[in-house]
Amino acid sequence: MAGPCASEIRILLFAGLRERAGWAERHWPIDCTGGITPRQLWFTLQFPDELNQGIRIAINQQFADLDTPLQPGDELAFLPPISGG
Amino acid sequence: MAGPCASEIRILLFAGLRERAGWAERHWPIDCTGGITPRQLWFTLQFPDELNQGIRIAINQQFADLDTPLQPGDELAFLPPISGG
Amino acid sequence: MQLRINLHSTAFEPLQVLACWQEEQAHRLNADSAAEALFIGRVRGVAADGGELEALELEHYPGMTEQQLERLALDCCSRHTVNSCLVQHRIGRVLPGEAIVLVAIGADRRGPAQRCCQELLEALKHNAPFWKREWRTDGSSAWLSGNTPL
Amino acid sequence: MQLRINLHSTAFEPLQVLACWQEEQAHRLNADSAAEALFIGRVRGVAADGGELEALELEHYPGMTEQQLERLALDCCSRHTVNSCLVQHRIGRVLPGEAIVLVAIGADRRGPAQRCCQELLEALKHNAPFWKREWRTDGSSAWLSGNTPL
Repeated sequence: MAGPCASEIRILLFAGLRERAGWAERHWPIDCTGGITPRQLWFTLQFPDELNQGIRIAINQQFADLDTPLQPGDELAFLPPISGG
Repeated sequence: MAGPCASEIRILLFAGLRERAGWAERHWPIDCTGGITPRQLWFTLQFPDELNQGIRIAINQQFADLDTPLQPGDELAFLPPISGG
Repeated sequence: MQLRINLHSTAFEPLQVLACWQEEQAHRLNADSAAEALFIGRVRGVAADGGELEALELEHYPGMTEQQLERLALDCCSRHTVNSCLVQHRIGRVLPGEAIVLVAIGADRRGPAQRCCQELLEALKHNAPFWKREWRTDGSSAWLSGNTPL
Repeated sequence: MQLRINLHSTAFEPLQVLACWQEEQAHRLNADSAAEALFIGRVRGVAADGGELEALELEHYPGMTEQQLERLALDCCSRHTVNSCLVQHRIGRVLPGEAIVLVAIGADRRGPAQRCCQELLEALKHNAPFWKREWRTDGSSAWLSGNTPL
Protein backbone atom coordinates (compact mmCIF):
# COMPACT_ATOMS: atom_id res chain seq x y z
CA MET A 1 0.00 0.00 0.00
CA ALA A 2 2.81 2.38 0.89
CA GLY A 3 5.02 1.16 -2.00
CA PRO A 4 5.93 3.27 -5.01
CA CYS A 5 3.02 4.13 -7.29
CA ALA A 6 3.22 2.44 -10.71
CA SER A 7 1.39 5.50 -12.06
CA GLU A 8 0.26 3.74 -15.21
CA ILE A 9 -1.54 0.72 -16.55
CA ARG A 10 -0.65 -1.51 -19.46
CA ILE A 11 -3.34 -2.00 -22.12
CA LEU A 12 -3.27 -4.96 -24.51
CA LEU A 13 -5.33 -5.61 -27.62
CA PHE A 14 -5.71 -8.89 -29.52
CA ALA A 15 -6.61 -10.30 -32.92
CA GLY A 16 -9.08 -8.33 -35.05
CA LEU A 17 -9.51 -5.58 -32.47
CA ARG A 18 -5.74 -5.01 -32.42
CA GLU A 19 -5.64 -4.75 -36.18
CA ARG A 20 -8.62 -2.43 -36.45
CA ALA A 21 -7.22 -0.19 -33.69
CA GLY A 22 -3.75 -0.23 -35.23
CA TRP A 23 -1.87 -0.93 -32.01
CA ALA A 24 -1.16 -3.89 -29.72
CA GLU A 25 0.04 -2.42 -26.45
CA ARG A 26 -0.05 0.93 -24.74
CA HIS A 27 0.93 2.33 -21.38
CA TRP A 28 -1.70 4.66 -20.03
CA PRO A 29 -1.14 7.15 -17.20
CA ILE A 30 -3.43 6.66 -14.24
CA ASP A 31 -3.36 8.60 -11.02
CA CYS A 32 -2.27 6.79 -7.89
CA THR A 33 -5.73 6.52 -6.39
CA GLY A 34 -6.92 4.62 -9.49
CA GLY A 35 -10.61 4.52 -10.21
CA ILE A 36 -11.00 4.72 -13.97
CA THR A 37 -12.87 1.71 -15.37
CA PRO A 38 -12.27 -0.34 -18.56
CA ARG A 39 -15.58 0.95 -19.91
CA GLN A 40 -14.46 4.56 -19.46
CA LEU A 41 -11.10 3.79 -21.05
CA TRP A 42 -12.80 2.05 -23.99
CA PHE A 43 -14.63 5.26 -24.88
CA THR A 44 -11.61 7.43 -24.20
CA LEU A 45 -9.51 5.32 -26.58
CA GLN A 46 -12.17 5.61 -29.29
CA PHE A 47 -12.05 2.05 -30.62
CA PRO A 48 -13.70 1.35 -33.96
CA ASP A 49 -15.64 -1.66 -32.54
CA GLU A 50 -18.94 -1.55 -30.67
CA LEU A 51 -18.48 -2.42 -27.00
CA ASN A 52 -21.53 -4.66 -26.95
CA GLN A 53 -20.31 -6.94 -29.75
CA GLY A 54 -18.94 -9.65 -27.50
CA ILE A 55 -15.90 -7.72 -26.27
CA ARG A 56 -14.68 -9.04 -22.92
CA ILE A 57 -11.96 -7.68 -20.71
CA ALA A 58 -9.29 -9.19 -18.51
CA ILE A 59 -7.57 -7.44 -15.64
CA ASN A 60 -4.24 -9.00 -14.69
CA GLN A 61 -5.06 -11.96 -16.95
CA GLN A 62 -8.40 -12.77 -15.37
CA PHE A 63 -11.81 -12.07 -16.86
CA ALA A 64 -13.30 -9.04 -15.13
CA ASP A 65 -16.28 -6.75 -15.26
CA LEU A 66 -16.16 -3.67 -17.52
CA ASP A 67 -16.90 -1.47 -14.54
CA THR A 68 -14.13 -2.70 -12.24
CA PRO A 69 -12.04 0.30 -11.09
CA LEU A 70 -8.47 -0.05 -12.35
CA GLN A 71 -5.43 0.24 -10.10
CA PRO A 72 -1.97 1.52 -10.99
CA GLY A 73 0.16 -1.35 -12.32
CA ASP A 74 -2.83 -3.31 -13.68
CA GLU A 75 -2.61 -5.14 -16.98
CA LEU A 76 -5.84 -4.55 -18.88
CA ALA A 77 -6.73 -6.53 -22.02
CA PHE A 78 -9.62 -5.94 -24.38
CA LEU A 79 -10.57 -9.34 -25.84
CA PRO A 80 -12.59 -9.65 -29.05
CA PRO A 81 -14.93 -12.68 -29.32
CA ILE A 82 -13.05 -15.89 -28.57
CA SER A 83 -12.81 -18.76 -31.06
CA GLY A 84 -10.65 -21.55 -29.70
CA GLY A 85 -10.49 -25.31 -29.89
CA MET B 1 -42.63 -73.00 -49.92
CA ALA B 2 -42.71 -76.33 -51.73
CA GLY B 3 -39.14 -77.22 -50.61
CA PRO B 4 -38.26 -80.03 -48.25
CA CYS B 5 -39.39 -79.51 -44.67
CA ALA B 6 -36.51 -79.00 -42.23
CA SER B 7 -38.74 -80.60 -39.58
CA GLU B 8 -36.78 -79.16 -36.67
CA ILE B 9 -35.42 -75.97 -35.19
CA ARG B 10 -32.03 -75.30 -33.61
CA ILE B 11 -32.04 -73.85 -30.11
CA LEU B 12 -29.01 -72.01 -28.70
CA LEU B 13 -28.29 -70.90 -25.15
CA PHE B 14 -25.62 -68.47 -24.00
CA ALA B 15 -23.57 -67.47 -20.95
CA GLY B 16 -25.15 -67.98 -17.52
CA LEU B 17 -28.37 -69.40 -18.93
CA ARG B 18 -26.41 -72.06 -20.84
CA GLU B 19 -24.56 -73.03 -17.69
CA ARG B 20 -27.62 -73.16 -15.48
CA ALA B 21 -29.50 -75.21 -18.08
CA GLY B 22 -26.55 -77.53 -18.61
CA TRP B 23 -26.62 -77.46 -22.42
CA ALA B 24 -25.63 -75.09 -25.25
CA GLU B 25 -27.45 -76.32 -28.33
CA ARG B 26 -30.37 -78.59 -29.10
CA HIS B 27 -32.32 -79.62 -32.15
CA TRP B 28 -36.03 -79.65 -31.47
CA PRO B 29 -38.63 -81.37 -33.65
CA ILE B 30 -41.29 -79.09 -35.03
CA ASP B 31 -44.07 -80.01 -37.40
CA CYS B 32 -43.93 -78.64 -40.91
CA THR B 33 -46.68 -76.12 -40.39
CA GLY B 34 -44.69 -74.51 -37.55
CA GLY B 35 -46.55 -72.41 -35.06
CA ILE B 36 -44.98 -73.07 -31.67
CA THR B 37 -43.61 -69.86 -30.08
CA PRO B 38 -40.38 -69.23 -28.14
CA ARG B 39 -42.51 -68.55 -25.04
CA GLN B 40 -44.17 -71.97 -25.31
CA LEU B 41 -40.78 -73.62 -25.88
CA TRP B 42 -39.32 -71.83 -22.87
CA PHE B 43 -41.87 -73.44 -20.58
CA THR B 44 -41.64 -76.82 -22.32
CA LEU B 45 -37.85 -76.84 -21.83
CA GLN B 46 -38.27 -76.03 -18.12
CA PHE B 47 -35.42 -73.56 -17.74
CA PRO B 48 -34.29 -72.68 -14.23
CA ASP B 49 -34.47 -68.89 -14.95
CA GLU B 50 -37.55 -66.70 -14.79
CA LEU B 51 -38.64 -65.58 -18.24
CA ASN B 52 -39.24 -62.02 -17.13
CA GLN B 53 -35.68 -61.47 -15.85
CA GLY B 54 -34.42 -59.71 -18.92
CA ILE B 55 -34.29 -62.78 -21.19
CA ARG B 56 -34.50 -61.80 -24.86
CA ILE B 57 -34.75 -64.06 -27.86
CA ALA B 58 -33.33 -64.01 -31.36
CA ILE B 59 -34.79 -65.85 -34.34
CA ASN B 60 -32.30 -66.39 -37.15
CA GLN B 61 -29.89 -64.02 -35.39
CA GLN B 62 -32.31 -61.11 -35.12
CA PHE B 63 -34.06 -59.95 -31.97
CA ALA B 64 -37.67 -61.12 -32.06
CA ASP B 65 -40.78 -61.20 -29.97
CA LEU B 66 -41.36 -64.11 -27.58
CA ASP B 67 -44.67 -64.86 -29.26
CA THR B 68 -43.42 -65.08 -32.86
CA PRO B 69 -44.50 -68.43 -34.36
CA LEU B 70 -41.42 -70.49 -35.23
CA GLN B 71 -40.88 -72.08 -38.63
CA PRO B 72 -39.03 -75.29 -39.44
CA GLY B 73 -35.32 -74.53 -39.98
CA ASP B 74 -35.32 -71.51 -37.64
CA GLU B 75 -32.39 -70.82 -35.34
CA LEU B 76 -33.77 -69.74 -31.97
CA ALA B 77 -31.51 -68.28 -29.29
CA PHE B 78 -32.42 -67.49 -25.69
CA LEU B 79 -30.25 -64.54 -24.62
CA PRO B 80 -29.67 -63.73 -20.95
CA PRO B 81 -29.19 -60.02 -20.07
CA ILE B 82 -26.51 -58.47 -22.27
CA SER B 83 -23.38 -56.82 -20.85
CA GLY B 84 -21.12 -55.64 -23.62
CA GLY B 85 -18.67 -52.81 -24.23
CA MET C 1 -19.59 -43.33 -44.82
CA GLN C 2 -16.60 -45.44 -43.85
CA LEU C 3 -17.45 -48.23 -41.42
CA ARG C 4 -15.21 -50.85 -39.91
CA ILE C 5 -16.13 -53.31 -37.17
CA ASN C 6 -13.81 -55.95 -35.80
CA LEU C 7 -13.94 -58.50 -33.02
CA HIS C 8 -10.54 -59.33 -31.54
CA SER C 9 -9.91 -62.63 -29.80
CA THR C 10 -6.54 -61.37 -28.54
CA ALA C 11 -5.38 -58.04 -27.09
CA PHE C 12 -5.48 -55.04 -29.42
CA GLU C 13 -3.76 -51.69 -28.92
CA PRO C 14 -6.39 -48.95 -29.45
CA LEU C 15 -3.94 -46.24 -30.45
CA GLN C 16 -2.23 -48.46 -33.02
CA VAL C 17 -5.54 -49.46 -34.57
CA LEU C 18 -6.56 -45.79 -34.60
CA ALA C 19 -3.31 -44.71 -36.23
CA CYS C 20 -3.91 -47.13 -39.14
CA TRP C 21 -7.55 -46.08 -39.40
CA GLN C 22 -6.73 -42.34 -39.46
CA GLU C 23 -4.00 -42.97 -42.01
CA GLU C 24 -6.52 -44.68 -44.31
CA GLN C 25 -9.06 -41.90 -43.82
CA ALA C 26 -6.46 -39.24 -44.58
CA HIS C 27 -5.87 -40.81 -47.96
CA ARG C 28 -9.52 -40.67 -48.96
CA LEU C 29 -10.39 -37.57 -50.96
CA ASN C 30 -12.99 -35.25 -49.42
CA ALA C 31 -13.33 -37.45 -46.37
CA ASP C 32 -11.76 -34.96 -43.96
CA SER C 33 -13.21 -35.12 -40.49
CA ALA C 34 -12.62 -31.92 -38.54
CA ALA C 35 -13.98 -33.60 -35.40
CA GLU C 36 -13.17 -37.00 -34.01
CA ALA C 37 -14.80 -38.34 -30.85
CA LEU C 38 -13.30 -41.47 -29.35
CA PHE C 39 -14.00 -43.81 -26.51
CA ILE C 40 -11.77 -46.52 -25.06
CA GLY C 41 -13.10 -48.92 -22.44
CA ARG C 42 -10.73 -51.09 -20.42
CA VAL C 43 -11.10 -53.92 -17.92
CA ARG C 44 -11.09 -52.79 -14.29
CA GLY C 45 -8.79 -54.53 -11.82
CA VAL C 46 -11.68 -54.93 -9.39
CA ALA C 47 -14.60 -57.37 -9.57
CA ALA C 48 -18.24 -56.35 -8.96
CA ASP C 49 -17.99 -57.68 -5.38
CA GLY C 50 -14.94 -55.48 -4.70
CA GLY C 51 -12.45 -58.38 -4.84
CA GLU C 52 -9.44 -58.57 -7.10
CA LEU C 53 -10.19 -59.47 -10.71
CA GLU C 54 -8.04 -62.02 -12.52
CA ALA C 55 -9.69 -61.67 -15.92
CA LEU C 56 -12.92 -60.90 -17.71
CA GLU C 57 -14.35 -63.45 -20.11
CA LEU C 58 -16.38 -62.06 -23.00
CA GLU C 59 -18.78 -64.42 -24.71
CA HIS C 60 -20.59 -63.48 -27.90
CA TYR C 61 -23.04 -64.99 -30.41
CA PRO C 62 -20.96 -65.59 -33.55
CA GLY C 63 -22.79 -64.22 -36.54
CA MET C 64 -25.46 -62.31 -34.69
CA THR C 65 -23.01 -60.15 -32.72
CA GLU C 66 -21.26 -58.94 -35.87
CA GLN C 67 -24.55 -58.33 -37.72
CA GLN C 68 -26.03 -56.52 -34.77
CA LEU C 69 -22.96 -54.29 -34.32
CA GLU C 70 -23.16 -53.32 -37.97
CA ARG C 71 -26.88 -52.60 -37.77
CA LEU C 72 -26.46 -50.44 -34.64
CA ALA C 73 -23.51 -48.57 -36.15
CA LEU C 74 -25.25 -47.87 -39.48
CA ASP C 75 -28.37 -46.72 -37.71
CA CYS C 76 -26.52 -44.39 -35.31
CA CYS C 77 -24.20 -43.00 -38.00
CA SER C 78 -27.00 -42.20 -40.41
CA ARG C 79 -29.00 -40.44 -37.68
CA HIS C 80 -26.01 -38.20 -36.90
CA THR C 81 -24.59 -37.85 -40.43
CA VAL C 82 -21.00 -38.69 -39.65
CA ASN C 83 -18.13 -39.53 -42.03
CA SER C 84 -16.53 -42.55 -40.43
CA CYS C 85 -17.08 -45.11 -37.72
CA LEU C 86 -14.65 -47.60 -36.26
CA VAL C 87 -15.75 -50.16 -33.67
CA GLN C 88 -13.31 -52.64 -32.15
CA HIS C 89 -14.46 -55.09 -29.49
CA ARG C 90 -12.67 -57.82 -27.60
CA ILE C 91 -14.00 -61.33 -27.15
CA GLY C 92 -12.55 -64.14 -25.05
CA ARG C 93 -10.36 -63.70 -21.97
CA VAL C 94 -9.42 -60.07 -21.32
CA LEU C 95 -6.96 -59.01 -18.61
CA PRO C 96 -7.26 -55.98 -16.31
CA GLY C 97 -5.99 -52.88 -18.09
CA GLU C 98 -6.58 -54.34 -21.55
CA ALA C 99 -8.98 -52.59 -23.92
CA ILE C 100 -12.44 -54.14 -24.33
CA VAL C 101 -13.95 -51.61 -26.68
CA LEU C 102 -12.92 -48.76 -28.94
CA VAL C 103 -15.40 -46.50 -30.72
CA ALA C 104 -14.09 -43.75 -33.03
CA ILE C 105 -16.41 -41.40 -34.90
CA GLY C 106 -15.28 -38.86 -37.46
CA ALA C 107 -17.58 -36.02 -38.48
CA ASP C 108 -17.49 -32.52 -39.82
CA ARG C 109 -18.57 -31.00 -36.49
CA ARG C 110 -17.96 -31.87 -32.85
CA GLY C 111 -21.64 -32.19 -31.85
CA PRO C 112 -22.57 -35.05 -34.21
CA ALA C 113 -19.22 -36.79 -33.56
CA GLN C 114 -19.67 -36.70 -29.77
CA ARG C 115 -23.35 -37.61 -29.77
CA CYS C 116 -22.85 -40.48 -32.21
CA CYS C 117 -19.91 -41.87 -30.21
CA GLN C 118 -21.89 -41.74 -26.97
CA GLU C 119 -25.10 -43.22 -28.40
CA LEU C 120 -23.34 -46.00 -30.28
CA LEU C 121 -21.49 -46.98 -27.12
CA GLU C 122 -24.77 -47.23 -25.19
CA ALA C 123 -26.43 -49.08 -28.07
CA LEU C 124 -23.74 -51.71 -28.27
CA LYS C 125 -23.61 -52.11 -24.51
CA HIS C 126 -27.31 -52.87 -24.38
CA ASN C 127 -28.14 -54.33 -27.78
CA ALA C 128 -25.16 -56.26 -29.07
CA PRO C 129 -25.05 -59.82 -27.72
CA PHE C 130 -22.02 -59.91 -25.41
CA TRP C 131 -21.85 -61.47 -21.97
CA LYS C 132 -19.21 -60.86 -19.33
CA ARG C 133 -18.02 -63.34 -16.78
CA GLU C 134 -15.68 -62.20 -14.01
CA TRP C 135 -12.89 -64.53 -12.99
CA ARG C 136 -11.65 -63.69 -9.51
CA THR C 137 -8.17 -64.35 -8.17
CA ASP C 138 -9.56 -67.02 -5.81
CA GLY C 139 -10.61 -69.08 -8.85
CA SER C 140 -14.35 -68.38 -8.54
CA SER C 141 -16.34 -66.79 -11.35
CA ALA C 142 -19.70 -65.10 -11.95
CA TRP C 143 -21.64 -63.91 -14.98
CA LEU C 144 -22.54 -60.24 -14.84
CA SER C 145 -26.23 -59.60 -15.27
CA GLY C 146 -25.99 -56.11 -16.76
CA ASN C 147 -23.76 -53.14 -17.47
CA THR C 148 -21.92 -50.86 -15.09
CA PRO C 149 -23.96 -47.71 -14.48
CA LEU C 150 -23.47 -44.86 -16.91
CA MET D 1 -5.96 -36.11 -10.47
CA GLN D 2 -3.36 -36.01 -13.23
CA LEU D 3 -3.49 -32.86 -15.34
CA ARG D 4 -1.35 -31.83 -18.26
CA ILE D 5 -1.90 -28.85 -20.53
CA ASN D 6 0.39 -27.88 -23.39
CA LEU D 7 0.36 -25.28 -26.11
CA HIS D 8 2.18 -26.36 -29.28
CA SER D 9 3.61 -23.80 -31.68
CA THR D 10 4.32 -26.55 -34.24
CA ALA D 11 2.31 -29.57 -35.41
CA PHE D 12 1.69 -32.32 -32.85
CA GLU D 13 0.53 -35.87 -33.53
CA PRO D 14 -2.44 -36.56 -31.20
CA LEU D 15 -2.00 -40.34 -31.11
CA GLN D 16 1.70 -40.07 -30.28
CA VAL D 17 1.05 -37.63 -27.46
CA LEU D 18 -1.74 -39.91 -26.21
CA ALA D 19 0.48 -42.98 -26.32
CA CYS D 20 3.06 -41.28 -24.05
CA TRP D 21 0.33 -40.01 -21.74
CA GLN D 22 -1.35 -43.44 -21.41
CA GLU D 23 2.03 -45.03 -20.81
CA GLU D 24 2.68 -42.63 -17.92
CA GLN D 25 -0.79 -43.22 -16.49
CA ALA D 26 -0.36 -47.01 -16.68
CA HIS D 27 2.69 -46.74 -14.44
CA ARG D 28 0.84 -44.87 -11.71
CA LEU D 29 -0.49 -47.16 -9.00
CA ASN D 30 -4.28 -47.18 -8.53
CA ALA D 31 -4.74 -44.69 -11.33
CA ASP D 32 -6.49 -47.12 -13.65
CA SER D 33 -9.09 -45.50 -15.83
CA ALA D 34 -11.61 -47.99 -17.16
CA ALA D 35 -13.10 -45.28 -19.38
CA GLU D 36 -11.32 -42.82 -21.61
CA ALA D 37 -13.18 -40.20 -23.65
CA LEU D 38 -11.17 -38.35 -26.26
CA PHE D 39 -11.70 -35.56 -28.71
CA ILE D 40 -9.47 -34.48 -31.59
CA GLY D 41 -10.25 -31.31 -33.55
CA ARG D 42 -8.56 -30.62 -36.87
CA VAL D 43 -8.41 -27.71 -39.30
CA ARG D 44 -10.96 -27.94 -42.13
CA GLY D 45 -9.79 -27.45 -45.70
CA VAL D 46 -12.61 -24.99 -46.30
CA ALA D 47 -12.90 -21.39 -45.09
CA ALA D 48 -16.06 -19.93 -43.54
CA ASP D 49 -16.99 -18.35 -46.90
CA GLY D 50 -16.74 -21.75 -48.63
CA GLY D 51 -13.44 -20.98 -50.35
CA GLU D 52 -10.28 -23.03 -50.07
CA LEU D 53 -8.33 -22.54 -46.84
CA GLU D 54 -4.57 -22.14 -46.93
CA ALA D 55 -4.01 -22.08 -43.18
CA LEU D 56 -5.55 -21.12 -39.87
CA GLU D 57 -3.69 -18.72 -37.61
CA LEU D 58 -4.26 -19.17 -33.90
CA GLU D 59 -3.48 -16.21 -31.68
CA HIS D 60 -3.49 -16.49 -27.89
CA TYR D 61 -2.83 -14.33 -24.83
CA PRO D 62 0.45 -15.67 -23.41
CA GLY D 63 0.07 -16.23 -19.70
CA MET D 64 -3.67 -15.80 -19.49
CA THR D 65 -4.46 -18.57 -21.99
CA GLU D 66 -2.44 -21.15 -20.05
CA GLN D 67 -3.88 -20.03 -16.70
CA GLN D 68 -7.39 -20.03 -18.04
CA LEU D 69 -7.05 -23.50 -19.58
CA GLU D 70 -5.83 -24.82 -16.24
CA ARG D 71 -8.67 -23.16 -14.34
CA LEU D 72 -11.30 -24.52 -16.76
CA ALA D 73 -9.80 -28.02 -16.66
CA LEU D 74 -9.54 -28.18 -12.87
CA ASP D 75 -13.09 -26.92 -12.50
CA CYS D 76 -14.54 -29.39 -15.01
CA CYS D 77 -12.53 -32.35 -13.71
CA SER D 78 -13.50 -31.78 -10.10
CA ARG D 79 -17.18 -31.48 -10.99
CA HIS D 80 -17.05 -34.85 -12.77
CA THR D 81 -14.54 -36.62 -10.49
CA VAL D 82 -12.25 -37.93 -13.17
CA ASN D 83 -8.73 -39.40 -12.84
CA SER D 84 -6.79 -37.68 -15.57
CA CYS D 85 -7.03 -34.84 -18.02
CA LEU D 86 -4.81 -34.04 -20.98
CA VAL D 87 -5.33 -30.89 -23.04
CA GLN D 88 -3.15 -30.08 -26.05
CA HIS D 89 -3.80 -26.99 -28.14
CA ARG D 90 -2.06 -25.53 -31.15
CA ILE D 91 -1.04 -21.92 -31.53
CA GLY D 92 0.42 -20.18 -34.58
CA ARG D 93 -0.08 -21.24 -38.17
CA VAL D 94 -2.01 -24.52 -38.51
CA LEU D 95 -2.51 -26.28 -41.84
CA PRO D 96 -5.67 -28.07 -43.03
CA GLY D 97 -5.79 -31.58 -41.60
CA GLU D 98 -3.49 -30.74 -38.68
CA ALA D 99 -4.77 -31.14 -35.14
CA ILE D 100 -5.79 -27.96 -33.30
CA VAL D 101 -6.99 -29.49 -30.07
CA LEU D 102 -6.85 -32.76 -28.19
CA VAL D 103 -8.80 -33.42 -24.98
CA ALA D 104 -8.41 -36.79 -23.23
CA ILE D 105 -10.26 -37.61 -20.02
CA GLY D 106 -9.71 -40.77 -17.98
CA ALA D 107 -12.30 -41.82 -15.40
CA ASP D 108 -13.62 -44.89 -13.68
CA ARG D 109 -16.89 -44.83 -15.62
CA ARG D 110 -17.90 -43.81 -19.13
CA GLY D 111 -20.51 -41.21 -18.11
CA PRO D 112 -18.18 -38.85 -16.21
CA ALA D 113 -15.41 -39.33 -18.80
CA GLN D 114 -17.71 -38.42 -21.71
CA ARG D 115 -19.46 -35.54 -19.97
CA CYS D 116 -16.18 -34.03 -18.74
CA CYS D 117 -14.58 -34.30 -22.20
CA GLN D 118 -17.56 -32.63 -23.84
CA GLU D 119 -17.95 -29.84 -21.28
CA LEU D 120 -14.25 -29.05 -21.13
CA LEU D 121 -14.15 -28.77 -24.92
CA GLU D 122 -17.05 -26.29 -24.88
CA ALA D 123 -15.49 -24.40 -21.97
CA LEU D 124 -12.17 -23.95 -23.70
CA LYS D 125 -13.80 -23.00 -26.99
CA HIS D 126 -15.72 -20.20 -25.31
CA ASN D 127 -13.62 -19.19 -22.34
CA ALA D 128 -9.95 -19.67 -23.16
CA PRO D 129 -8.49 -16.69 -25.03
CA PHE D 130 -7.78 -17.97 -28.54
CA TRP D 131 -8.54 -16.21 -31.80
CA LYS D 132 -8.63 -17.75 -35.24
CA ARG D 133 -7.75 -16.03 -38.47
CA GLU D 134 -8.42 -17.79 -41.76
CA TRP D 135 -5.86 -17.40 -44.52
CA ARG D 136 -7.38 -18.16 -47.90
CA THR D 137 -5.52 -19.44 -50.93
CA ASP D 138 -6.04 -16.07 -52.69
CA GLY D 139 -3.90 -14.42 -49.99
CA SER D 140 -6.78 -12.69 -48.20
CA SER D 141 -7.50 -13.30 -44.52
CA ALA D 142 -10.26 -12.75 -41.97
CA TRP D 143 -10.59 -13.10 -38.21
CA LEU D 144 -13.39 -15.43 -37.15
CA SER D 145 -15.82 -13.86 -34.75
CA GLY D 146 -16.96 -17.01 -32.97
CA ASN D 147 -16.94 -20.80 -32.94
CA THR D 148 -18.37 -23.23 -35.46
CA PRO D 149 -21.82 -24.37 -34.29
CA LEU D 150 -21.94 -27.38 -31.99
